[in-house]
Amino acid sequence: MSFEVKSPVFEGPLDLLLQLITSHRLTVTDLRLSDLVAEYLGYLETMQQLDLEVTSEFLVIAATLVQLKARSLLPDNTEIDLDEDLLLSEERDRLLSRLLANLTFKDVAAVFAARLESTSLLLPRLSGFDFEMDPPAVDVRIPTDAGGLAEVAERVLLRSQETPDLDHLDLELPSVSDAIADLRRRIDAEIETDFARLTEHLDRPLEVVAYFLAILELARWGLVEARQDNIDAAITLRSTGQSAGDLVSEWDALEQT
Amino acid sequence: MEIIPAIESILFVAESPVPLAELSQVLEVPPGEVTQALADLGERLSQTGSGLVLREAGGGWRLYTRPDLHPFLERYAATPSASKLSRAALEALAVVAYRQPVSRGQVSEIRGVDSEQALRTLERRTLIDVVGHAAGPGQALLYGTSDTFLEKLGLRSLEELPPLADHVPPPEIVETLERPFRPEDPSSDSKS
Amino acid sequence: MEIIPAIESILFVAESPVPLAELSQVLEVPPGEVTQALADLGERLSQTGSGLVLREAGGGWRLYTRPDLHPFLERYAATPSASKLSRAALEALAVVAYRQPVSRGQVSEIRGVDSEQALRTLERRTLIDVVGHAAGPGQALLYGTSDTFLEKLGLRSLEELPPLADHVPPPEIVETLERPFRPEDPSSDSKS
Repeated sequence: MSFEVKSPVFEGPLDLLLQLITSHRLTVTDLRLSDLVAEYLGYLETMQQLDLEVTSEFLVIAATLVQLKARSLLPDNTEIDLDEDLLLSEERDRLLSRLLANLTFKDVAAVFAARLESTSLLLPRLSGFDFEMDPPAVDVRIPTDAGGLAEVAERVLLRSQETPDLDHLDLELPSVSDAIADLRRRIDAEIETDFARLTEHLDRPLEVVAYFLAILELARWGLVEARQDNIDAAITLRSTGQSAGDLVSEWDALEQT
Repeated sequence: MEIIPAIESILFVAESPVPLAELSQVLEVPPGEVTQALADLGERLSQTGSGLVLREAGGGWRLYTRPDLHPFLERYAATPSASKLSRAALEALAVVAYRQPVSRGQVSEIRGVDSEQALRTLERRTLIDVVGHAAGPGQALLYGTSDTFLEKLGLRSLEELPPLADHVPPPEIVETLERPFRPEDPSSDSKS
Repeated sequence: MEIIPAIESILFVAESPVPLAELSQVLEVPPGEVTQALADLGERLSQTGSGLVLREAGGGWRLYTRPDLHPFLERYAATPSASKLSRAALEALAVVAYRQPVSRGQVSEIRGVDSEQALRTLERRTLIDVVGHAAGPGQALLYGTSDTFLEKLGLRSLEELPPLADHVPPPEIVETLERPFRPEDPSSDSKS
């Protein structure tokens, strides 16, 4: 079995089933259960963990599919246990309605993504009152009491301790080209800055890696000078003031494939 | 007739959308007049080629920079763009939006995959919030969407979410979904 | 001729006065043209009866609210929407309260999102103060809660903060998170 990372990576058995159906690779009669299992095991490998909840769900779905397949292979005049048949069709309907619900929410998610993207271009002002002399005494209201504050602290601190975010599994890798473009703008504007400051808005380690690769690339082009006095020191960066013209990064080509 | 500039100055300093009722209260002017003044302000901003726009979302009114000027603001270093939400997080957000209050287990059930990470990401971005506890033994946390969610989606209130029925796949897709499960399907009869 | 609205939008989001040279650099326009555009912007604001004024101060240009409108702002400051802390600010406050003295980087790391804005809001509202500097190269500012904070929560001292549950990670573990984005936890990364 290969470790190839597929794009888009499916998420769980329901998603896998959807993808198999919509890519016309699955009808119940010619269903190759081994395909389904192989893909699913591959998925588990990429997760590097066995999620029991998801696995048992996968087994239920697989069992339903196998039964449906068995049923479809029986000659029409075979005697069938009606109760069993009814159960099976209930199971089938349940699976179908879940697939439908899943598709529905995927559609909503796409609409949300588009909306969030368009509103991300609108920036509000965040610096509050602007009186130079005597800003009004804002009567701050902490919307909870001491006990409530402790609860918030507990939630946040527990969240910080939990397993690393696996979100990157279902996202394309962060783009080094985008990071280069972003860095060029910002290093130019700030004249001198450091790596931590340039990456502090990033959520995911992989994004930071992309920015680090971008810095290496910029240094290679001679657009940026990077310095680190010792291994614990901040990586300071300054623009060399050279104009880049239309340098094209190898990352552009790489990331387009 | 100082209502319009007064509104403008309030929205300038506000750190979240300001409800109409509060503007009306602060200015001691009936809501109807405030609505008119807001319309006039929006009109003036767009007619004079201002770099700002006025929007109603997330329960109130707020000033924003014009979307087409975003490239300049990106170059002005103070505005790193937040990274995009993952597909998993977006799907979980969709489920929370339409099924709130909803527990992690319910979200996972609907999505067919454990959604703890996705919900945590949404909570960090303050798009969702814990809104209560389920009755029953586990007392599972229940999630709902926040005002930030409404503002970021450009919605005045949850009622403005399009009906879920609008998102149900069209009949052709439903047909495709059903086909593999129909043993009596003529197309698969002709197999061998 | 998009320079004027571009300048307006930059000054709108800016946290402090923006020097002419910076505007010129960001807009890629010679300083002379920026000066002209600033004059035009100031002119437009005053001619259209805007609630904002443009002024040069503190080594740069900035938008301010018109001083004669400040009484409205005083009244707005007392409204619920102006005085309520956002969810992000509340989370940051909880982290500062229980982990002080704590740097911005640590708060961001614990919350999992950049918390600069949230801390700035808390500082402006005098709920937190800078209480020192971290040792080490960056000398990061360290924050702690203020007397106002205690007063608002009705506490006599920090010792009166309710204890956190036993399963919450103690500060020592959180300390090790200080370096941003360390490699993932070794226990979960055995395969690579």
